[in-house]
Amino acid sequence: MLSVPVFWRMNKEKYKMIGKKCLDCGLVIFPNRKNCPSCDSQKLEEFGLSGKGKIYSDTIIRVAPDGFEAPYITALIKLEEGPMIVGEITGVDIEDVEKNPQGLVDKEVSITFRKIMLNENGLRVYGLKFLLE
Amino acid sequence: MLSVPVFWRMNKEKYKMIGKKCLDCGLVIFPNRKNCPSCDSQKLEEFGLSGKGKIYSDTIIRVAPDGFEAPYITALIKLEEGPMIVGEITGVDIEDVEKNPQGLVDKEVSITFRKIMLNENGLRVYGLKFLLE
Amino acid sequence: MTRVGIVAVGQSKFGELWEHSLRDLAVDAGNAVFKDLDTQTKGNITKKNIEGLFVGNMGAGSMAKQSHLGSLVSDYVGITGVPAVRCEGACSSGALAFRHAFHTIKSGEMDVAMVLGIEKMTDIDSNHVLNALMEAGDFEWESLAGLTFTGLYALMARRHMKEFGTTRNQLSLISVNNHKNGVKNPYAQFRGEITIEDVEKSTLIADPLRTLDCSPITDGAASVIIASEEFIKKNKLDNVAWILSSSAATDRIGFFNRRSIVELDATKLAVKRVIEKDRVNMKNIGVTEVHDCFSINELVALEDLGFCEKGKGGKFIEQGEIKLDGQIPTNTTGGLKSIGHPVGATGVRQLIDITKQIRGDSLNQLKNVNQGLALNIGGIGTTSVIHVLGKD
Amino acid sequence: MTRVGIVAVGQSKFGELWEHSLRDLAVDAGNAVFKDLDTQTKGNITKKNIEGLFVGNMGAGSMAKQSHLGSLVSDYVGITGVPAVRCEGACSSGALAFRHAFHTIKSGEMDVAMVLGIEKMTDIDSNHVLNALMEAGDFEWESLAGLTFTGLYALMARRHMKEFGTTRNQLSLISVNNHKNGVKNPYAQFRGEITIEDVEKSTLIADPLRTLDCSPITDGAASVIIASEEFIKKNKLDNVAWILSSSAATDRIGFFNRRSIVELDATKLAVKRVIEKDRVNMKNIGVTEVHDCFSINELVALEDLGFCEKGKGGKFIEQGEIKLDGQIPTNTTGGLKSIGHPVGATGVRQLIDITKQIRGDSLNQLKNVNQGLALNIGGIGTTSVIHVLGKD
Ligand SMILES: [Zn+2]
Ligand SMILES: [Zn+2]
Repeated sequence: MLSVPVFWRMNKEKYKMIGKKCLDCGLVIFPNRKNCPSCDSQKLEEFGLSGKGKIYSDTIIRVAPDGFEAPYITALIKLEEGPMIVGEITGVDIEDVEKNPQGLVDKEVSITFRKIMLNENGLRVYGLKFLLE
Repeated sequence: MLSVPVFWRMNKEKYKMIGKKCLDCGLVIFPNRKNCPSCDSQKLEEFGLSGKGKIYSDTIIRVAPDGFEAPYITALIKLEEGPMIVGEITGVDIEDVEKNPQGLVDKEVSITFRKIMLNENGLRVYGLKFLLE
Repeated sequence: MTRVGIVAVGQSKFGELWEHSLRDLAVDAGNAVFKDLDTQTKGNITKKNIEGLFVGNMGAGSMAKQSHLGSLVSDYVGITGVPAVRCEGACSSGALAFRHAFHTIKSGEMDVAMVLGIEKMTDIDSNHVLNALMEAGDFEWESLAGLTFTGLYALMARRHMKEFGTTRNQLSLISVNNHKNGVKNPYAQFRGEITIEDVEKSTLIADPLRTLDCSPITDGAASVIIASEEFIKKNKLDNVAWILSSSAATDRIGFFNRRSIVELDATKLAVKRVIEKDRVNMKNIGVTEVHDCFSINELVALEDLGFCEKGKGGKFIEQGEIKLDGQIPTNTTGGLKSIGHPVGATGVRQLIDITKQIRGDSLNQLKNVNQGLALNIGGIGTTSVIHVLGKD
Repeated sequence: MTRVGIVAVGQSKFGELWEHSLRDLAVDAGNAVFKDLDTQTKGNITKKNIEGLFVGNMGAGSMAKQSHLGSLVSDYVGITGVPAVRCEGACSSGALAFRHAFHTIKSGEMDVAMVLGIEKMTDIDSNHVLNALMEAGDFEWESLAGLTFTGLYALMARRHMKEFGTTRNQLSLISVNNHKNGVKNPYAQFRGEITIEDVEKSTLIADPLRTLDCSPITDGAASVIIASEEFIKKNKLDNVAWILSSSAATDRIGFFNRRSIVELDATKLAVKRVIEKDRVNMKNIGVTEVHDCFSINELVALEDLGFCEKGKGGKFIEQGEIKLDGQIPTNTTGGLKSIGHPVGATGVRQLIDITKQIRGDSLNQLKNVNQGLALNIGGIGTTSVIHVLGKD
């Protein structure tokens, strides 16, 4: 079973969307890294993201892994500061979405915090999800 | 979680101690194999073992893996037909055994069937253990 | 530098084999490859000649509570003592093990090596298999976000449809073709032909991908024996498939971190090395095995390999170019879709089927095939491994 | 055939590092090895020269829900795109990854490669770590019978005591020596000296083995960069530890299926190859790293390596021959016992410490060391991997 530190380590990122910005090349980095993936610099400072972005691609997960309850919509979201991230889209009617072969591509979203899953101990794990604007 | 077939596959071996005998070189094989580990022949016939043997080395497990409850005695047993096998020694007083630095080495044992562990679904798994003669 | 060739091939049945343990599968593939070795070498070369073992496996730790397969397999197939190692790169583990064996022989360390790819997937409940397969992706930012493996490929499919107008029908044609090719395959998990309607009526798994877009959960093992040119010549072995190129590349682990999600850089980089470093002329490739874990992956890979232009994969398939009589016959024995996808075994199984096309004993034998290419992909284009085999 | 040498080394802290994820550990080791590369090559060689990555890891699938470390590590350490693979052979995974890299360079495929061994063990509860470690043994006939990894070594210890009169005191001296050597090691998990009484009063885990006979559960990563002789000469690199021998062997997976449980055939076979195939004169070995996952393993390995006669290991240790001023200084920086044992990292960490003795910058630098040997063992003597490094 996963221990508490796994979730605790990602606290700042997952609950507050605090990433990094490279002082050498200006790249906004999210999720966090110790080295800039563009210029390899280690001079990075904390940088808060707005949590706003646009759906790049999405799918309805109908067969879920352990701890999750299908169906739900998962999307690749291009954040307005640049980075992409995977997140669940919440607060939409799946029956509406499934009718559209383009899914939710290009729709604007913003961040929210919700229960993500039940872990192996039956405890709720919270994290980031996205709402349509 | 482990599925039922895992335990079912070893049924004949673990509950009835049915191994194999090589028709080419005479080796008694237990646990089962498709090829003789000595001469590589695939001509093997079923062969029932007596379940009697002698302890070759033993230890008291005091920190147990998931599903097992420490302390218990686990031994390498040299079966009278030749093969070695790992098994729990049951029906002995651990406090007596732990006083002897030689453990139970060279003691004669015979087979019995008992609960081995609780699996991840909380179901009892049965299997072979050994009793001192 | 010595050249290296494949001298024998063999595999177990692929399928949901509840009565077979991990080690049973290894022994079945081992006995099969040693039988072929006996046939190909007229009894002159045996398992005693094997100097090393290279096992391809993704998830025996999570799926069968067993790691250390180098030792387990060498023990059970009857070559105890040899140097043995397991290689892993998710679904490309089989081809990576083969690549390791290839370089070890090329280095002069040994003359004859055995490669065995294996996966036992039905010893745990199927929802736990989903979790285990997601070990191929980014645990922190994909698995913990509820993404599945099918979900990742669904994101690729939807975006490819948007950017290039790829259609549901084009994806379906891939599954139809692979099932058709697998009908005669005695090792295949599914041997029935399917229709476009079957695909499009099958259950949605992750929109737009349906059950019949996906390769199944499979138990199986596959093995090849390879040897140095000196050994092959000294022992006068013919019927050898020579390894003309071995190339691998990786991309970022997180799909969300890629330059593109409809063009896979790892494959493009790997194929570049095949052409520039190993000087393979892609026009000479007469048959190909392309990793079709999901229909969309075969389509994107055909583009990335350069068999057609980026974005034109759907059209290419519609025109029948991947059929047995097409421009580039693909997955001629059924692919992952029909044969099944025991993850670590797949990369080796692909090389077996290319070898047979080169040797001339494939169940769907093509005419005049001199060179064949196998693309084995780990994760979602995360690791790409390409091998080119040839008659000489 | 080209020779191959180690040109840079680096590691993360070893310990219970809850604040570090798997990928953090990889980056720490990566940044450390690239820093050393910069120092050793006066800035001439950088990560841009790395052509391949070889990752050693046993159980990230079971212990961190993450496989596919070839991609993950290459991505996070900043060499995205290179061919990358993970090698596994239980606790010998690190040395097996190194061996793969060595043969790949020797084959002419590449000139510069990175090896990184890693294990993240504290992301799951410690009783699940026990289960994960038993993946190194025989699942069906050892794990399901309730045997633990310490239990396996306890069976070895009890039998060795019976057959050769090995004593509790002799085992304790091993742990005492390794802890003493680790006091100055800034990377070590435990830096305190211990006494024989400490060992003998520590909690029994599996009789006769106690807590202080056992290496701990550890997070950590270690990395080396190796290069071909041509590359080394062209770039005028000095301070290189040359790889004089790489040898591996396996034994049956089940401990119950061995010829002997007090003499390990895999080690004997591997050392035979070191001497006969690679023509190493064991008398020239001035320092050794011997896999001390449990005290009894170091003792048995010293015998199997031929540093003393079978059965005389206890006496050999009693005479102080493994101490820094003994006949064969062993685990001079603390061994697995003091430094910690992040399973997949250990084999690489051993090679770092031998390299430093060869280069002359070890924290417990010995005089006149020309050659050093590292023995990395997977399972219970199931896989043995030996490397010999030398000044030239
Ligand atoms: Zn930057
Ligand atoms: Zn026989």
